[in-house]
Amino acid sequence: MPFEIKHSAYSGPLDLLLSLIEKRKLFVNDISLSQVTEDYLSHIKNLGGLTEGENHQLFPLHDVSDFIVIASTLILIKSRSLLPELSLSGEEEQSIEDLEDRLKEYQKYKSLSAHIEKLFRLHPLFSKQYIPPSKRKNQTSVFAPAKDISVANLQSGIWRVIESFPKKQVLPKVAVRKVKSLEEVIQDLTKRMTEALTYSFKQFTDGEISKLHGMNKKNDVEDSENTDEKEVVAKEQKVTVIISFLAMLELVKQGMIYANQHNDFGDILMESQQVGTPRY
Amino acid sequence: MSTNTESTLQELAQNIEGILFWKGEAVSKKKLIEMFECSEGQLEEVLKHIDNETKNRGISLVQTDSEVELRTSKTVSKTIDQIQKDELSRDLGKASLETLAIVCYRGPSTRKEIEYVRGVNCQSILRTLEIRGLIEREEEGSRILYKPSIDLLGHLGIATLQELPEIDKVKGMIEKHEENTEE
Amino acid sequence: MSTNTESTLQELAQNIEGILFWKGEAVSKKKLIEMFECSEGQLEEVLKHIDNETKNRGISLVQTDSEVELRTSKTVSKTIDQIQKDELSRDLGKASLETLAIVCYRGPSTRKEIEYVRGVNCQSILRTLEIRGLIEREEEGSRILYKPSIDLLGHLGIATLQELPEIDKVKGMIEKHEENTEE
Repeated sequence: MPFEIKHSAYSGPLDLLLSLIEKRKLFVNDISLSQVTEDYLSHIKNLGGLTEGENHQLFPLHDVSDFIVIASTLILIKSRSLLPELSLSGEEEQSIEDLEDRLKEYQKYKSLSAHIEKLFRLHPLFSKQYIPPSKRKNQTSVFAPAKDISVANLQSGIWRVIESFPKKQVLPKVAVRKVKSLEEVIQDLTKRMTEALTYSFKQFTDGEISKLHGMNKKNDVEDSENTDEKEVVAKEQKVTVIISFLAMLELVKQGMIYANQHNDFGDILMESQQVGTPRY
Repeated sequence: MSTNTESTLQELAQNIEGILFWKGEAVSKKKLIEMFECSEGQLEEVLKHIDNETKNRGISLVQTDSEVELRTSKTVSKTIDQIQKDELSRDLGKASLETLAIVCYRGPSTRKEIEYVRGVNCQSILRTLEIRGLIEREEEGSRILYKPSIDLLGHLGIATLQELPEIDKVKGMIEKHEENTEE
Repeated sequence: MSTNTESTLQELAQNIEGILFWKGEAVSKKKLIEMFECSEGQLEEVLKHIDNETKNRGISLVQTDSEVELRTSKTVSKTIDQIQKDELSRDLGKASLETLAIVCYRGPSTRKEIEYVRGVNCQSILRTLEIRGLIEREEEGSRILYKPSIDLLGHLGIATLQELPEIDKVKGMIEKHEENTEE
């Protein structure tokens, strides 16, 4: 699904997530989050798939990792909504709650930022204009040095400035760990979901059997047959969703590859072009 | 006795207004207290007095927690905007708007706190806003807090942060939220 | 009718006071009349009004036949002289030294360039350095470049900036920083 909105339209993963939810006119909760998971994942997949010509729109890699961290939580939420049988660890439950809270908090400040946007320079209050000494009337120029002005102090001053230069964007260690853990999450989830799925299929089969059984027994009661049929359809849909979801997980996993490769470099400086090279 | 206190206050108000006018830029409250050897309470009283006197005038008092400046009033902005040649852009990017909203409504915040709310690295946007003079850093122990500058208030056309739309509602919400999480 | 005139007068007074404050120097009455499309009589009335309002205040209106200006009141001038004296003899401190160092090491620079290197807004510091005669401005077209004053070089005991220790190395590092982030 192509995204009609340019990537640069989002200020970050929470912005993207929120706009996906708001586009569907939903409130922030675990249900809406699970509903937009696919949109979100296909979006961040696109992050890695931009062509080099478009690389001015790319996020720096550390931002991409911010997007991926959120993706990991979304996948958990989605998995749980698809398979209630799936048991989540306390930490996983916590990360879901945290994401909801954070998104609500973010939503609050985003809506407040509209006030800032509206007021900014609408009717500014001006400072008294500064008139440089050279342009003042009847003002003699002064030279008022201070005791702390010396060549040595200027030298140490300039080094303080140089030391304060922002360091080149290095993929933060924490983010690396989180990106790694996302892949683990996906592998783990794939395994757990396959198991749960088998269980579902078993249930499904059981359902089939009981349905046949029911048909044999209560051949003449149409109502109950209909109910059973509905159940089958619902389960079939569920299975289809799960299968497509797993396929989607594969896609995400492929999307992960580029992030992983950066991992191999360790704490290496990231170039946007590298990020932009499609990896699948 | 009471007239004496009043005259002192009046005199202090004159002096402080004069200094603020002469300076023509933000002056720290701490510096004013040092300068006039007055108490914090006295200074606040004096500032309130000046603020009252400048109601419906062409000059107004703009304040943050730590600084104070005399600026033109809202009513004058149109006239000056017309006279001034260089038109300043009204556009702020999304990242700037979000970050400014956080420091204005949430209160002084560390980089980490801002990043947690925005979900992205904020190193470069904070630097940009600091260069533009819209936010300032304040060191509190080992923490560095970012907060709105007086110039930002001037750009927003407000005398204090209290004049921001919805600020009371938001402050209430935040306190409530923090109470809840403390439980 | 009368209230209307009064409100117009009030508004005119606000605007004129605001403009005079903003300008910070003498403005010709003729110009004000042009600016606000008012009559001479109206202007005189307004100025009288402002003059009344600023009695016993820190700011007062000073007039000649042709010009008008807002200034600090006489009562305050002694205090200001004292403060000015103190400020001119005060040590620069870290932030100002850093800014001055950028001007010295980088060579003639615009305010934007200086702020970009330092990562912080430098407007107020540059003004102070200029007022103290440590740096000078040089207008180059519409750009304003700041450079160290000759007095400063004399005070530092160097003939040219090239004599600053590590100047080439430092220049290289600043250039590298500027290139990197421009992309």
